[in-house]
Amino acid sequence: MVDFLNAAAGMLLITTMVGLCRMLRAPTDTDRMMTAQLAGSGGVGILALLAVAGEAPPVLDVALLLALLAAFASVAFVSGASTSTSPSDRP
Amino acid sequence: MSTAIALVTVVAVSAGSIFFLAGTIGLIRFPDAPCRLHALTKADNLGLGLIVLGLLPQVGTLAEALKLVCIWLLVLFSGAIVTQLIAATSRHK
Amino acid sequence: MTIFAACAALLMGLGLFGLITNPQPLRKIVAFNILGSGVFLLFGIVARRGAAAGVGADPVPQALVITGIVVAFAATAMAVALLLRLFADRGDTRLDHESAAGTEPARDDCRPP
Amino acid sequence: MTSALAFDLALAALVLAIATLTIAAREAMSAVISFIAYGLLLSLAWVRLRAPDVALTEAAIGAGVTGLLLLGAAATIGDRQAGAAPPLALMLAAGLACALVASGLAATTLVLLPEPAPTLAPPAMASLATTGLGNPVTAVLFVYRALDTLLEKVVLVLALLGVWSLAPDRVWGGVARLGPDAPPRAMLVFLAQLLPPVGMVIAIYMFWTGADHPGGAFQGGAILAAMWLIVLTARLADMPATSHPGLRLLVLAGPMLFAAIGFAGWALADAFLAYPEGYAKPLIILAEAGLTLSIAATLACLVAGPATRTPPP
Repeated sequence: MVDFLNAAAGMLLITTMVGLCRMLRAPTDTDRMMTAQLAGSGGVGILALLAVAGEAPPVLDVALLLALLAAFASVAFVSGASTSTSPSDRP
Repeated sequence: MSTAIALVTVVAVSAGSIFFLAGTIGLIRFPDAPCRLHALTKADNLGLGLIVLGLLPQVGTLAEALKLVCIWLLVLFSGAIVTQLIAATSRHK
Repeated sequence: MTIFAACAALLMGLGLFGLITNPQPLRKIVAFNILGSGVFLLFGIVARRGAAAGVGADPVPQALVITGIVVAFAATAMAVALLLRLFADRGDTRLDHESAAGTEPARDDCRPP
Repeated sequence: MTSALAFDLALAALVLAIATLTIAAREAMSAVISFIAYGLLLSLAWVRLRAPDVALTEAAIGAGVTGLLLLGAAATIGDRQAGAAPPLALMLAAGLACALVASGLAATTLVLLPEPAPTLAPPAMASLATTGLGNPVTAVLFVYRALDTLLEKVVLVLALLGVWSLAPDRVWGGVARLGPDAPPRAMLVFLAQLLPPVGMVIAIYMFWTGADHPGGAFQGGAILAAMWLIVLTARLADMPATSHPGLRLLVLAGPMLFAAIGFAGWALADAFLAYPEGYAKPLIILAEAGLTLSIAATLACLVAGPATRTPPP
């Protein structure tokens, strides 16, 4: 079971991160945000799998924190992106 | 009984991973923003949901199980809102 | 563990390379953070090697890394603030201005415009 | 075991790949976004190194708050008028030098580290029983190296002083600007109403569980700071002026409380930052509570930057 969960975590890691590398090269703002969102939930999934595979309950807390901050990063990105598209905002 | 539980875990986690894979492929291959969002939300909600469902029988305590469900709910809520935000941003252009 | 040790060494090399070759100060700050994270990862290796007495990793290097991450953030915030002020005053972020020291009078914010 | 090894290999390769992308990215914005992804991967690496405390800190501060800071800077500055890239010969020379440094470090870490590894884990675990704490990392931070932790808070305050003093004189003590001037989207406002209550519960949980399990003041404080920044970005509340006495008190309260407990140690126990017998855990939790709030305020102010508008009358 541990091997299976580790393998699933590895597959998730490779899937989301390959998607990430691919998207960083041909980006529009919205594509980047979607990729960030996918990487965030992928990371949460990987951490949950690792927590159960390694029987380390604290790792679930890391997953919880990441779930919270994934949304935060997207918000930061939305406001950052709208700053960069409207030049009049700049000081 | 334990074989049945293990089977549930294997099936659900595999299905979740497949949703993540499909979501990533969709994100790379689909032509425009709404299509890509469609692919992304499947990975977010169903992929993570199935993985959490598969992990639930494996955790030791009720608190951990609740925490797993909380993680999924949190991603579900914030994912739904963030997806709306992304859609609004993409339509703005 | 050896995998992450090699990874930490390579990260430090990469960070150093970026710090030297990237012309933009903001990119230099990012590169510096990567360099720092390589050093932290090395501490993590030391901590993991020191696993004993029923804990997975030696807590002392872990505590040092936590302190280090916070201090690195403070330094990054300071550097970014300096950079943004430079940008606000001059409209660019070049660090190699010949004129900055002597020929161009420094703008003074105290005086009313 | 082999599956774990394969996972580690993939993770290390991806960390290096993302770091390379970050260094080599063409635009500043791409570099910052890949840096955030890099922080996420790095916290996975910390989990694999059995250091969940550090993984939490890296995810919250390394990726989350630093990422926001750099995103804001990249959005303001962009790629305009940066200097030219150095000539190819210099690039090659720098690459060679860095490759030498990296291989030297790799050789050192792989071959020259002493065997058996020196460890302070047994004494740290032995002193754990006398404090009543369950998390050895918190015990090290607040008992064994408490002076470091105190001075680190002072460093945070000093950094904030430095950032604030970069404000032009005419807006000294004014209000920092965060995010665009345009009114926020309704969905952003909704998220900023929904997420902070959840985040505050998680932050308090993180601080409270820190005594016995991975977590603590840094992580809780970073989450609180992130939640405050969401509220500020959505314009649900205004950033207080940097001259606001309440804000300044909030920034200083934690370090001052910690220092006061330290001085009390002189009177009640036998040394600075020593805890009287049997009161170690409550005192540490009290100090951590103050520090959590102060760290949250300081981190948020550091991200918001110096004042850009005149203070409200």
